[in-house]
Amino acid sequence: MSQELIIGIAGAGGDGVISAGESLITAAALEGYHGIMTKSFGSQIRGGEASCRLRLATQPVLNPNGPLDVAVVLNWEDFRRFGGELPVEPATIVIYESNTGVSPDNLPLEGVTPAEVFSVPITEMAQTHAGTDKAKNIVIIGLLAGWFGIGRASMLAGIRKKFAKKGASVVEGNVRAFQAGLEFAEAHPLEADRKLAAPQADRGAKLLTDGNDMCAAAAIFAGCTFFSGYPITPSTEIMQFLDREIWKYGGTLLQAEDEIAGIGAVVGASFAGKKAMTATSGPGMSLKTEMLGLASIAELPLVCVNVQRGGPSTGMPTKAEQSDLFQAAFSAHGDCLRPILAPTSVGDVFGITVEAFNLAEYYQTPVIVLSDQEIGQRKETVDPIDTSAFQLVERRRPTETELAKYTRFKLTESGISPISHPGMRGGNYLAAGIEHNEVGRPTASGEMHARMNDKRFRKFDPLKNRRDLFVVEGDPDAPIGLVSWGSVAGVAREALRLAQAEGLHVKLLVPKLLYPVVEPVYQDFFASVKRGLFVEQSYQAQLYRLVRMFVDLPPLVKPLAKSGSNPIQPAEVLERLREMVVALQGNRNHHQTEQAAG
Amino acid sequence: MSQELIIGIAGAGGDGVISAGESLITAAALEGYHGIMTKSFGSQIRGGEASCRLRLATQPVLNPNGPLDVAVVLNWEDFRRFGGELPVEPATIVIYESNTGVSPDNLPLEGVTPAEVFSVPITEMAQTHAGTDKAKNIVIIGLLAGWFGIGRASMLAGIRKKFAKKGASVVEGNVRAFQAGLEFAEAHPLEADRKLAAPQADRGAKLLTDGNDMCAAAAIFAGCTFFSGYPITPSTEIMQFLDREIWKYGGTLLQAEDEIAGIGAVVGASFAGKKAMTATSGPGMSLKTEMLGLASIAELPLVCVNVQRGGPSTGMPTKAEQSDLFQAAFSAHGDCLRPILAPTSVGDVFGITVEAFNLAEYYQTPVIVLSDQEIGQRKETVDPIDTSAFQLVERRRPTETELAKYTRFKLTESGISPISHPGMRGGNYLAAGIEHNEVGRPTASGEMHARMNDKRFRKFDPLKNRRDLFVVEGDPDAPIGLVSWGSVAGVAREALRLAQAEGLHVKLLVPKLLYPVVEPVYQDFFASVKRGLFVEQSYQAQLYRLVRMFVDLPPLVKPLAKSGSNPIQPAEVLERLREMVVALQGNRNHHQTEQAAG
Amino acid sequence: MMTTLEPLPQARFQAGDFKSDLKPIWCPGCGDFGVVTAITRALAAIGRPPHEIAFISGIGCSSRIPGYTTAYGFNTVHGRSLPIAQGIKLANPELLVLVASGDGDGFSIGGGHVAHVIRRNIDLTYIVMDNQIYGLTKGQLSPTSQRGRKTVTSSFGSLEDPVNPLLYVLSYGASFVAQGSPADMAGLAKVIEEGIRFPGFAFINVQSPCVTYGEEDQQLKAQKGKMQSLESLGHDPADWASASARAREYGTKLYTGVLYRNPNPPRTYGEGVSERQQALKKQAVPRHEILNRFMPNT
Amino acid sequence: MMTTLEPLPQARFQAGDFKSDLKPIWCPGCGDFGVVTAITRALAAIGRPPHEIAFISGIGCSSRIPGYTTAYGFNTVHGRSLPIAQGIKLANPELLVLVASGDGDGFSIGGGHVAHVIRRNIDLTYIVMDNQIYGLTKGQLSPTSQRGRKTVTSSFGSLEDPVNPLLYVLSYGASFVAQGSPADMAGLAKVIEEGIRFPGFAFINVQSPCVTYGEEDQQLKAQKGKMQSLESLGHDPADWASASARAREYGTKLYTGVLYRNPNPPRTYGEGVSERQQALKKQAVPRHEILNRFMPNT
Ligand SMILES: Cc1ncc(C[n+]2csc(CCOP(=O)(O)OP(=O)(O)O)c2C)c(N)n1
Ligand SMILES: Cc1ncc(C[n+]2csc(CCOP(=O)(O)OP(=O)(O)O)c2C)c(N)n1
Ligand code: SF4
Ligand code: SF4
Ligand SMILES: [Mg+2]
Ligand SMILES: [Mg+2]
Repeated sequence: MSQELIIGIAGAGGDGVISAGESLITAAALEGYHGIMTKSFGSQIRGGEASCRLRLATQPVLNPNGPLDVAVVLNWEDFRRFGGELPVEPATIVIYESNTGVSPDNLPLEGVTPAEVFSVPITEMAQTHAGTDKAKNIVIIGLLAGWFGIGRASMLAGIRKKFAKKGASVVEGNVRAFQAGLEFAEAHPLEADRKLAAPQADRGAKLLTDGNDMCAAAAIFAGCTFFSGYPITPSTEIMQFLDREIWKYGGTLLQAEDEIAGIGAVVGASFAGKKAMTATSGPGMSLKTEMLGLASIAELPLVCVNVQRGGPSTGMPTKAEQSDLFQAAFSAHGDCLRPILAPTSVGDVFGITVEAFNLAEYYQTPVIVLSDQEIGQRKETVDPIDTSAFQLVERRRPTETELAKYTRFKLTESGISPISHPGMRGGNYLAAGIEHNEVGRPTASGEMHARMNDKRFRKFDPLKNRRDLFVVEGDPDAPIGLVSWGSVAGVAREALRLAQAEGLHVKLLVPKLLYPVVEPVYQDFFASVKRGLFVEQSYQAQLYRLVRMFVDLPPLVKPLAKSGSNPIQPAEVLERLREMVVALQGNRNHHQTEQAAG
Repeated sequence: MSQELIIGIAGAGGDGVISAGESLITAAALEGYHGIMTKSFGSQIRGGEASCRLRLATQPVLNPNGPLDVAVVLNWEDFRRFGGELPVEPATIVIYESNTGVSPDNLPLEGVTPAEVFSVPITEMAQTHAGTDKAKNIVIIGLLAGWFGIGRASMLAGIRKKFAKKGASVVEGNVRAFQAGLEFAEAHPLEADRKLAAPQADRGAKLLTDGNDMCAAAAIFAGCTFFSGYPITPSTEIMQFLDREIWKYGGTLLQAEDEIAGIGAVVGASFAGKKAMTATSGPGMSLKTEMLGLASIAELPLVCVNVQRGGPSTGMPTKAEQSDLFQAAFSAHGDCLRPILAPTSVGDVFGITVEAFNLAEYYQTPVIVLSDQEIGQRKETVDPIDTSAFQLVERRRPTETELAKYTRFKLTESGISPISHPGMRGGNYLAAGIEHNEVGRPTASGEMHARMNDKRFRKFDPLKNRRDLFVVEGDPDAPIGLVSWGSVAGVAREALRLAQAEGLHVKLLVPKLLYPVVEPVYQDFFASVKRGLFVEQSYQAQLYRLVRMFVDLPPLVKPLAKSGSNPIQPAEVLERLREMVVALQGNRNHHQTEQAAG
Repeated sequence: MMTTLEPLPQARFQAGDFKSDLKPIWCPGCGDFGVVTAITRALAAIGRPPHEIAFISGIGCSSRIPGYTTAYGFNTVHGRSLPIAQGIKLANPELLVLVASGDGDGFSIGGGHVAHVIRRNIDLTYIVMDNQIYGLTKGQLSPTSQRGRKTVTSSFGSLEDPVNPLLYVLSYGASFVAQGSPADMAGLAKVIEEGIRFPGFAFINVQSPCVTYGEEDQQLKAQKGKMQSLESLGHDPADWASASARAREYGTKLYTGVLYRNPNPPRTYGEGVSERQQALKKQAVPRHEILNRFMPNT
Repeated sequence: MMTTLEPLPQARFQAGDFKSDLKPIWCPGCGDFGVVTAITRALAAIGRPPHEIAFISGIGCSSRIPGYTTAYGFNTVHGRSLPIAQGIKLANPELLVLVASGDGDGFSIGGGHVAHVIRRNIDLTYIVMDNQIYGLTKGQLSPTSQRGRKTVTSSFGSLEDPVNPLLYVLSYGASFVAQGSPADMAGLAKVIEEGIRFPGFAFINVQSPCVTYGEEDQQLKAQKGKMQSLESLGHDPADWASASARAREYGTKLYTGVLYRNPNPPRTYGEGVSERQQALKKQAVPRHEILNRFMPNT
């Protein structure tokens, strides 16, 4: 029995690889397993290679990576194209299509001899039992259900449902193909039992979705009634989901002519009093810069999601990277501050998106959500979320008394002023990108400018108390600290678990509010820390640099940063942690020696 | 006799205030004085209030500010509108238009009694002698020439030349008006001699211009043959100058439809092999973000000048601020680095602009020049520049051998690869915003991405040796250090002089290369420093924060930062320096006491 | 979030009710003074109270207009008034949304947005003060400046043909296209009023002279001599081809009045939206149950 | 900086000389395969060597084209091919500059630049692969998608009228406007060649089907049935009004060939530039003496 199973499947575009993966993770979610599934494609739009990897487990899955327990190969050429994304190791079980003509003891895998190898006539079985090549994916799930014990019943139910419209004979053909897979597996038992252990008993079925859909759903929950954006990989699914849903809630969606118009319409909708959002990726963010500045000075709430991909410029559109943090914080000219939030998993996207709307409305500001390609597009099981635990914030509207002599940009103690919107009698004012006085009229007074800048920064002070937007794990007094954010935080958490299992004395800080930098949280965290690492997927170690702007870090806290599309492995982080432990012990011994000598 | 004279003149739009100032500073430059003249206007395009201030001296003028030695008031209402920009002090001499009806001992100046007051029938004198109101400015320069001894001969020559086209009688009328001013002054001598001392003998006539024109001229010198931009205050004069000149050098100018197209055309011209430039201000910079990223990944040279104004958003278009530094460094998405240079004076603009072209061509990168409204639009005397001292750099073009098997993005040791351009046989390649391999073909390889990122950063390493782009003044071992940049560096330098005159032990670092942050320069500078100040005109103290990202500053180095349009005064910096000296001495005494007790 | 969107009972407005007490900083004699007057007159005739009006502009002398009215104003950034205005109108279809722009703001930097609001037929009234120059930035070449014109950025003369705002918007499929001038105040107020009443996107090009940087033949006096009322010429505003032929005379002739009014305008985006919202309303699960979407399905 | 711009002596090119060895990653059957073939044929006929050609594009399936040729290519950012191409052409007028774009790249995000390169009459050949869909990003609504069309971003149907590329560019004053389809390879290669030879801005709309996200009636087979050659219809390409009338049928009719060719095209921007450079050359002070401009003058 295993507690965890990592499956990789690869083939050509039409092979049904993705659909096989989806059937598996759906069955797993229904049965209460935890899981993450990622997909990967060649650069062709259609007909190129396709692969998916699934990591299923009885415990929460923190990160999709790791060496394969099972590799399903429909076609060796395509499989090999994914290289390091589908790593075969000595413990891997390889299942491959017999018609590839490869002999089981001469697999085209450089220098690795897998634990077990099965040559299966997948296509032939599909044709025999379902009368069509298209059932290859069904044979595959049958095989996997058989060997690894995942979701036999729910997969069968799934097949029946999926093909119901095509008539009884299609349904039955596919059921037969599934059974054939199952039977093949039973006829060729594994040497060692690698079946997944039963899911934790107290947990029922889980939600299953990706970060982009989750983000869109959270926006609906938060009361967003206006979305405008422009398609861009890997964020477009947010708009696509909302296009299917938002109208039902009296909302409106506009596919704009470009990203400037997209955020422009959102600025307009916010001025009109609505909760509004846009979503994009790097190149689109670069175009939204000017409007973000406008929303900051006009103090208009809005949520802007950036599903990060590899940059700079067009860069690597289908790969995740964490290299847009500097931009999120600093792209607009002039002095301004907008909060930046980053979710760490698909489930986390819900709360973070809701929080983004809350901060936007409360502080009358644009808020950036920094998701990334991995979170945005990976399918993940999510424990059911109790939405009643979330409070929704509305912007501070003027009272009747305030409307009698309305002062839109009143220099209040908190820095937050009452905000009206067209249609509200007495609330008429002039919004502008020009510096203004308290009632909103243009000013060229340096003094007023200084006071307004001060107001626009000061109003965010309460964010310094939002410790709930930070996760600290591990031993509070540990002398070694990790910091990580976004999708990579999962890698760091996994590394932390591994280190703890080895008895290492370490801790981890995961900020979900990245900016403004909440100094006290870092100061507290680093108080005990002698050595540490910022684990990030960017060349520049952007969070590390950003934090340094405001916090004096201990000198031996350094970045472990890599350009996108070069996944950081928990093992690598663990190795660094071990080194730090050794270095620290060395130091202590050294000290002790010195003291002894002194 | 004085070594320095600060003159402020204010009136209504048509009063000739600016033209009087220009006549004065021209005469001063011709005679070898140093000087800076700034202008200020109300928000109307025409017919509002206008003022200018001139600071003329026998020594280099570092900063236009300071209390007035002379105030010329054509109209009290307009004068008072400029408030703190034209500060009258007890030492000020006030000259005002009699027809304002104000009595000399009851001037509308809150709480100040100026040293001397002259009510002069300026308009009447203009009408009597020149037959027109328009000669008011001529009367004024006559008065000032008389009282302060500036440029009598050259002003007369100037008048003759200026009006030559209008015929002898106009010339003579104006000459009479000038004489009348002179004679009035002679008839009413000052109590104390406030005449400007003779200029330093060894210096001849100086150049006279503003930062925008200087920037454009430097571009021509550097070999720029392509400019495209879009009008925006306060940078438009760069395009206007080039429109008058660039064609003569076989160059081309294009007023684009927006800032994106402007920098787009520049990217194109650079791809085509030409030295190319664009210029803009904050809002325009926000629109150029995406193209800057493209130029970085495609490794195309270009110079982008930002004449900073008050932000965020439309902000304060006619006021200087230093708040676009973060943006200059970090606006584009993805990991990328582009050098940022900042001139500190009009004269400095020449070398900095030429350097910008050199860095752009050498490193195949966009380079940002951060000027500001003050430098861009103030008129300043400049010591003649020996252009033969400047070397011009050309991009590294491929050799014939390299063209035989051309590798555009070759991973060389230096990170700099040979760059061809259309028209060069054998140099054909595909440039792109997409991540690419060495020959320029699109890649989705994480490994190649990491190597290319590394190349694109590594190539800038030699910048770490460019100590010539930093000015260090004062005592190298001083325990107190100032850092300042751009136009504000003049204020800091003036403060340094004042502090040195008081015997304070201080030093100053002025970086002209702001980014990448050259760590060793700061480390060396701060090695002796116990306390210090970053003096900057931005709310966030952007240079201070930027340096912190890379350099561990001594804990007591803090920012002295103010929002734009709130000039930082040398006296204020001096005051802070004095406080720091006291604090340090306190500490030292404290230490000594402790040691004594220990 | 109480909003009062019905016309106030018995409310009868004067133009003055729409003028704010902010003193315009335009140059004395600027054509834009007349435009704000015409707009406030039109608004008085329409009778919607100021707080139900959103008046959006970009940046430029012309774009200062919203601040001189009592409506909700938004002086946005250069060239982006239309995208923002469209967001406002779609977010709250009850509002009367006016947009003001200049020739540069509207047809240079903002030119990319015009086609799209028009093909969506967003119900906005778009007033462009066309003075053939960049006023606010002090006299640079504008997209409507004539070829050969000398300005501070075209010292040796412009090398390009001007934009033709009337022809462009006709080609984009605008259903209401008109032109006016403050030289004919009554006519200008009238076309603005008609534009506002038109159910869909309405474009009004206003020949509003720049007295400081404009050329002699663009001043009010010259305009008075040149203006030709389309009505008096017997122009049929329902005829697209003839509207387009007259539009091609932009720059040589100065027509005033309604150039084109589509007798069968396409549905507005807003109409499509509200129909869709109605049709789909029943399908909404409560917001707090939206996550049920993600229950895995056998 | 040695550049060789004259055609090589005796050089005679085959289409194959312009095809690179980079394997297209388009979907099998994509219309863009035909477009690159037509372009390389046209280039062979023109006879300029690849290194004198700059081929610029934005981002999209269609924008991959430059990489499949041997010319200097620049695959820029989404929507900005024209501004960049214009910089190239103005910086080096000797180059043959081609621009490729998609319906989204060219008329949505890039739509704001089209009018301006046209009114400047920059001598570029602009080829738009119009497939009425966003191909690269997998099937979203494009500005040329029909009203009512359902896509992943218009699940309930598009609420807006499509852009009309032909009519737009005619209104912008384009002097050469044509349409083609890979369904008629010879005709397509011919209009591209004519466009390149045309001295000034040339626009070619190509109905290039998307086999993956496109609709049935936009595929090559359907096009073959619909195509009408303008020449065979006796269309007079010198007649703007009739060109504009036919352009209005975009979306319902599929005309191929030259829709408009201005018999008296305006001067190109480049011509103006070189004339000016010639005229002013004598006034240049040496570059190193430019600072003398700032000697104060009595
Ligand atoms: C992004 C950006 N670019 C440029 C500017 C500078 N700018 C302000 S208004 C303007 C043009 C004004 O001309 P127009 O739109 O015709 O309006 P007018 O002043 O003539 O009424 C320009 C270029 C700006 N504010 N923002
Ligand atoms: C600034 C920016 N926004 C969005 C995108 C994403 N994107 C790439 S291509 C494209 C549209 C593709 O459609 P089209 O231009 O019609 O070309 P096609 O793929 O259909 O040939 C989009 C939206 C991007 N790369 N950059
Ligand atoms: S510059 Fe021209 S457009 Fe601007 S206010 Fe003055 S007259 Fe009017
Ligand atoms: S998606 Fe469409 S346009 Fe793109 S390559 Fe495939 S068929 Fe061609
Ligand atoms: Mg204008
Ligand atoms: Mg397309």
